[in-house]
Amino acid sequence: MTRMSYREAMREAIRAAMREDARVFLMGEDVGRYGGTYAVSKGLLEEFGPERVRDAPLSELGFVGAGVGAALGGMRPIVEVMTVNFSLLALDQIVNSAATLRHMSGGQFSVPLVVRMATGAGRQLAAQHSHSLEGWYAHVPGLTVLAPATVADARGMLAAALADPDPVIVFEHVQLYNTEGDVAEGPVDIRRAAVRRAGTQVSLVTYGGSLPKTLEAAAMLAREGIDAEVVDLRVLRPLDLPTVLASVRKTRRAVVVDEAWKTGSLAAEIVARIAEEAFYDLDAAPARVCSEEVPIPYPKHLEDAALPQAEKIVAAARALFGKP
Amino acid sequence: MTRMSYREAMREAIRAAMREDARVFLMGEDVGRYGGTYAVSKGLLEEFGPERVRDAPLSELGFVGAGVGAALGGMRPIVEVMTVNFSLLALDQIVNSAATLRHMSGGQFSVPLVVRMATGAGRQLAAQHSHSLEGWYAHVPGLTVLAPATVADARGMLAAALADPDPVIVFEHVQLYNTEGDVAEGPVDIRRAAVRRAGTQVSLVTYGGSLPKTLEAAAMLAREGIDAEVVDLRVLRPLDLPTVLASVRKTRRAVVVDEAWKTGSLAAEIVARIAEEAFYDLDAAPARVCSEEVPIPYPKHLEDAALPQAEKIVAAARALFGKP
Amino acid sequence: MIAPPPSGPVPCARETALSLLDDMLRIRRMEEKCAELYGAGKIRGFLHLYIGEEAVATGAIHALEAEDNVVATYREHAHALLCGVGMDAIMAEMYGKREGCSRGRGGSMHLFDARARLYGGNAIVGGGLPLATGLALADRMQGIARVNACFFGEGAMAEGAFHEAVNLAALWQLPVLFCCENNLYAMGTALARSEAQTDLCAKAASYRLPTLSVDGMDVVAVHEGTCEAAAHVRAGKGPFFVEFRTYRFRAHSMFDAELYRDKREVEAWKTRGPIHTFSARLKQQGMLTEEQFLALDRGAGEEVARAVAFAEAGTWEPVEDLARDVHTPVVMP
Amino acid sequence: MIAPPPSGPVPCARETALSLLDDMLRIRRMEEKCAELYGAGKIRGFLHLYIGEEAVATGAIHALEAEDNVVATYREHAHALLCGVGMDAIMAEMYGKREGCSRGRGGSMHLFDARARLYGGNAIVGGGLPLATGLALADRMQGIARVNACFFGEGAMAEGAFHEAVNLAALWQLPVLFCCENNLYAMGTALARSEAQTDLCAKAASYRLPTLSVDGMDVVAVHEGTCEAAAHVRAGKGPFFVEFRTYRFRAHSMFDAELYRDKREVEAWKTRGPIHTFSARLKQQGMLTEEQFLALDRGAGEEVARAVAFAEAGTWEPVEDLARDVHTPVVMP
Ligand SMILES: Cc1ncc(C[n+]2csc(CCOP(=O)(O)OP(=O)(O)O)c2C)c(N)n1
Ligand SMILES: Cc1ncc(C[n+]2csc(CCOP(=O)(O)OP(=O)(O)O)c2C)c(N)n1
Ligand SMILES: [Mg+2]
Ligand SMILES: [Mg+2]
Repeated sequence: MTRMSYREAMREAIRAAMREDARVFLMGEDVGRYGGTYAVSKGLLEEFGPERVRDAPLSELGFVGAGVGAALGGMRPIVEVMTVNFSLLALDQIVNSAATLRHMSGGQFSVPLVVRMATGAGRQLAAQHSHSLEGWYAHVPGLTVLAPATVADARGMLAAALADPDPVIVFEHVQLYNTEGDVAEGPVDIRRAAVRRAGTQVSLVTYGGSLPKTLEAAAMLAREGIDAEVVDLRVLRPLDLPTVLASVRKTRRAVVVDEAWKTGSLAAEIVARIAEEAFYDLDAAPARVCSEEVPIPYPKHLEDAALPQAEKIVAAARALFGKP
Repeated sequence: MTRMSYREAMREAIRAAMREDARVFLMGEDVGRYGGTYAVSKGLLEEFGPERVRDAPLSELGFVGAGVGAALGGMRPIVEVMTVNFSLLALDQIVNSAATLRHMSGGQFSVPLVVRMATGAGRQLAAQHSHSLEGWYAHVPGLTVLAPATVADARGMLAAALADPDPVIVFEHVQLYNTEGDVAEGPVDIRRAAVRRAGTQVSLVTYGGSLPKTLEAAAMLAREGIDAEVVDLRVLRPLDLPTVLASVRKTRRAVVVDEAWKTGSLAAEIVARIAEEAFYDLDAAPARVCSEEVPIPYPKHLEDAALPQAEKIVAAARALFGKP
Repeated sequence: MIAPPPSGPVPCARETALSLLDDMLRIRRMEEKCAELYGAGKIRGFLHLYIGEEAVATGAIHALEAEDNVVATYREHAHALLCGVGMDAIMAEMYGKREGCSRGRGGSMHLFDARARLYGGNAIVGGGLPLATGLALADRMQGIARVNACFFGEGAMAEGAFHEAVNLAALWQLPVLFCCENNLYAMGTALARSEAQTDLCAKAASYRLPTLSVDGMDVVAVHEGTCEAAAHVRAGKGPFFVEFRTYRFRAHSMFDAELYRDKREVEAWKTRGPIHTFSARLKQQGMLTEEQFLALDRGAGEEVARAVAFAEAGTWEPVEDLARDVHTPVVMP
Repeated sequence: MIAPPPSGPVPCARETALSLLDDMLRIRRMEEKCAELYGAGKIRGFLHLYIGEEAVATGAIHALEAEDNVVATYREHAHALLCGVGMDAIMAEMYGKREGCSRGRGGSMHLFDARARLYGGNAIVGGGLPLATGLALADRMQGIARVNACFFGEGAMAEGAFHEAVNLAALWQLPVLFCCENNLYAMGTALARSEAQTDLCAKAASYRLPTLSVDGMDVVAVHEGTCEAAAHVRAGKGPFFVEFRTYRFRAHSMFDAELYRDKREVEAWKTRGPIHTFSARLKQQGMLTEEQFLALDRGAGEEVARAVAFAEAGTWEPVEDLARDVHTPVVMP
């Protein structure tokens, strides 16, 4: 067990992968000389050189597509798209090439590509820099989508992602980089959700950057006498529904927390699955706490109001007990 | 009342708008000399000339962005993106410019842009040409998203879309172009869903290209003695939930039909809303009929198996009555 | 406007020449049959024929080696065939049969073959360009001296994907051979209505890579030009751009009413048809007799007939296997 | 490597010269204050300073007319100020106050002003390029003779958006003035590591539009070059591309440790600083005294102080109004 930041954990994961396997390389805007926008890759250029820590021009479609090609060609690229906001420019290559090549080729070509990107709001970066589009990626067959929410997962998920013969998208919430935690050695499982706090009365289901807020909400609820279980999805595609449903069947109540805009969020999918598959086990209608339906505004008080917060989660959970 | 095809209705709508308002123009790949990929714009070049029926190079990001700029500059562009599949290349301009400009500018700039695109599968065009991504667009605040499913809506929605001061995305399912129907004069309302078939025992909620299949399913159900109501969403953003919920509260059962892949579909949102807001009015868990989680394969029997079909809708509805 | 038909002595060995001719004939006959089968409903979806452009794929792919990679477009039947995908597997793919080169999943626009090093078939215009750049990057990083040939139409050059991919390849000096099939139209959009700069080599040269423009109706010119370009790429000197000036004799796809071009223009280009001009030159030179031509043609016809029989006899993937090949099966340790 | 500082007589009227100098000072003082306010937590999010590049926006926008449109990037404080957005409204925007030029919703990267014809502020690199092309298309279709000036960094030229937008503008001969602020770095990526062709005018010329490269540290050279280019655009002769060779003296944003460049390089460029070289030339020519310079500087400082006071006194949008301006309120008939 070592204590480190989420940022360091990510860096260690990349470093370890690159030391272990010569096919692994890191490519993206400013991953090298700049040291990484969020300083994740700082120091890696010095260790591995500019071929394997490859600064790319501002060409998201081009270098993500090149990552797909390099994966086809026998390499194990880790492509960093600076943030999910810019990934819209590269979406065609992810959806129409990476995700479909294996199927379209009748199983001949796998694309062992890992794409990492920062996601989420909370840093007052306004409407074009605050998207949470994990749910879009989780919609696409052929992709595996990961959202490490803990330092241990930041350290452990990458090796598993690289071991996957098919494309994996990894979302790192910008608010998590400075969080600290313990990590153990070795890869972690990327098939299962995790119960981050056991509880009996309501299931709070979330992922990524919303996990800390949700845990905070659970602590607040405990003080009110409500015993909440917190489920961290971890893997956004394919969803680990058995873990979610087991929790909900136990607690009989569910609140799904997701930083995406409510309409069409991944939270909608979770609520739908709960409604479809655990309908008769529920004591209350499932609920969601998501972002308001507004481009994220710059000023802190408005940004805070737009995003899920512990208080809103508490209120949503409380309402399931008929409490105001 | 005039009878025409969906394709003709769309063409008449464009023609009427261009005759009425000199600011309206049509821009996109092959809208002019080729006559439109789906022949929607055939003949318009001859009537309005190449400035107003503007063939664009293969540059989806560029000409959609130019549409945003032209809208800002006082025009009323109708931009045709050949199909939703290629719209991924233009998504940045739609999400980060068209949808956000008004908010980011504190209300100073509106973007009166209409983007039309063909969507959907069913023509054996395989994995890269068969997407149904309406749900992604319906996720984005600042956009209005329309899915005309009838000839009357094809004829009537465009005028309303052009009258909207903000960006509107119009989805035309490729399987609808040859359908025939009656149209009346004048614009239609683009705020409300429509009950296309009244019924009392189960609500089948759908939109766009799935409407004919859903009506067919309702007819099949009727023969089995199940009286289904069919709700056509028509407007995918903002959703007309009151109409959906009123139907579900009446029938107490819901099946949502959507050609998108199930996980993260717009259908998930509808099911979630029903679960959240009509939980105690339901006699059975809500259900979905969506596409299978697979890139759409080329051969007909596999494509058919991947997509929603009347039989699957019937089976899903039947199951809500505890029937096999 | 249109240049005179390719003429004069063919500057290559007879064996080579006959092999080029044979391959053009195989492509032509295969595609004529495809058109027929489309009419009969055996082939569905989109079908884009290469008829008229055979000299390009033929001359270019003859200049490649077995270990080279090829990335193509939705108009790629010819490329697949010449890369070494069997005509029977191609035909079965167009039928959507399990015996197809993509197991029937892809159809006409998605021919793939790992053994033949054909990385598709791509139905997104420009979509193959970054892919080829990435394949070349993999080769460079692994010290493999190979040509990554990427075919695309002149219409694709307006796409951002072209710009980004070519810049990356030139910036990083990657072994990509950019093969632009300039058939003057992107669907119904003429080059002059899609590019401010219609001199495509001048445009490509702005990325600082060497370029060459050759007559794409002359299979020998295509072959020679591609040999030169491929040698540059193979020698590790970085990417190369070749423009093949060609013309498509048929509609863009089976849905195209061809409103955008004059029938006379098509007829004029047909005088430059790659098969008849080449065979005429060979005959004139005494390298080919009419009997030999007919024998080749018959051979091609027979191969097509066998391919159709193979496709007809092929089997349908069971519906239960719908979800296969979405992910790679992982053998757990 | 680095050119000598701009020198020699200033070839313009004293009034013009002083106005240019004054505007550069206003930008400089405003931004120095912004950096300070960022440290104090008054300004948040991303903040990209223009310090060192003042001659570009100043010389260029002085060449524009009030009716011209401007599209800029996230590094647009200077452009906003010179387009005529009040410094107080800019400062209030950076604070996120309701009195800001974007009602506080946008912040530093999203300054907008309909009256000043400033169409943003865009935080997506290259995002403004298609927008400017579209504005120009609207002008052309409405018969309006106006320049649509689009500012962007050299890094943006690698984006597909650049390629597509410039091709459209050149193809359709639209009135766009492409203003490339070549400060040699895109975040930490030097031009030579992002473009195979580092001669940006050569690159732009491949779209067949006229180009010009000027010393972006010399406000008069910028002004003259832009006047020439704008005249071309205004005359309806189509788009024009200008490269302004400049340098950013500060970090890319407030988070940048500047690992990618040598401090000596920055120091060397500072000898070419647009404000001190220009004022030195004016003094040498007898157009400016030290007292006059100090008076201008004091005036700028006072304007900044007033702007800060205005921003401080500004109000916060009530949380209840969170959802306003997502859609345009429609007055139903
Ligand atoms: C990104 C994208 N946009 C549009 C289309 C529709 N489309 C298919 S082929 C084609 C024309 C392409 O022309 P060109 O690149 O010259 O190739 P050619 O068909 O002439 O061989 C178009 C517009 C597409 N498949 N992908
Ligand atoms: C599409 C996109 N990719 C990446 C970024 C992150 N980013 C912001 S500014 C910048 C550098 C841009 O450099 P340049 O265009 O030269 O402008 P400069 O900052 O030098 O003025 C980058 C990479 C972004 N905002 N948008
Ligand atoms: Mg073409
Ligand atoms: Mg720069």
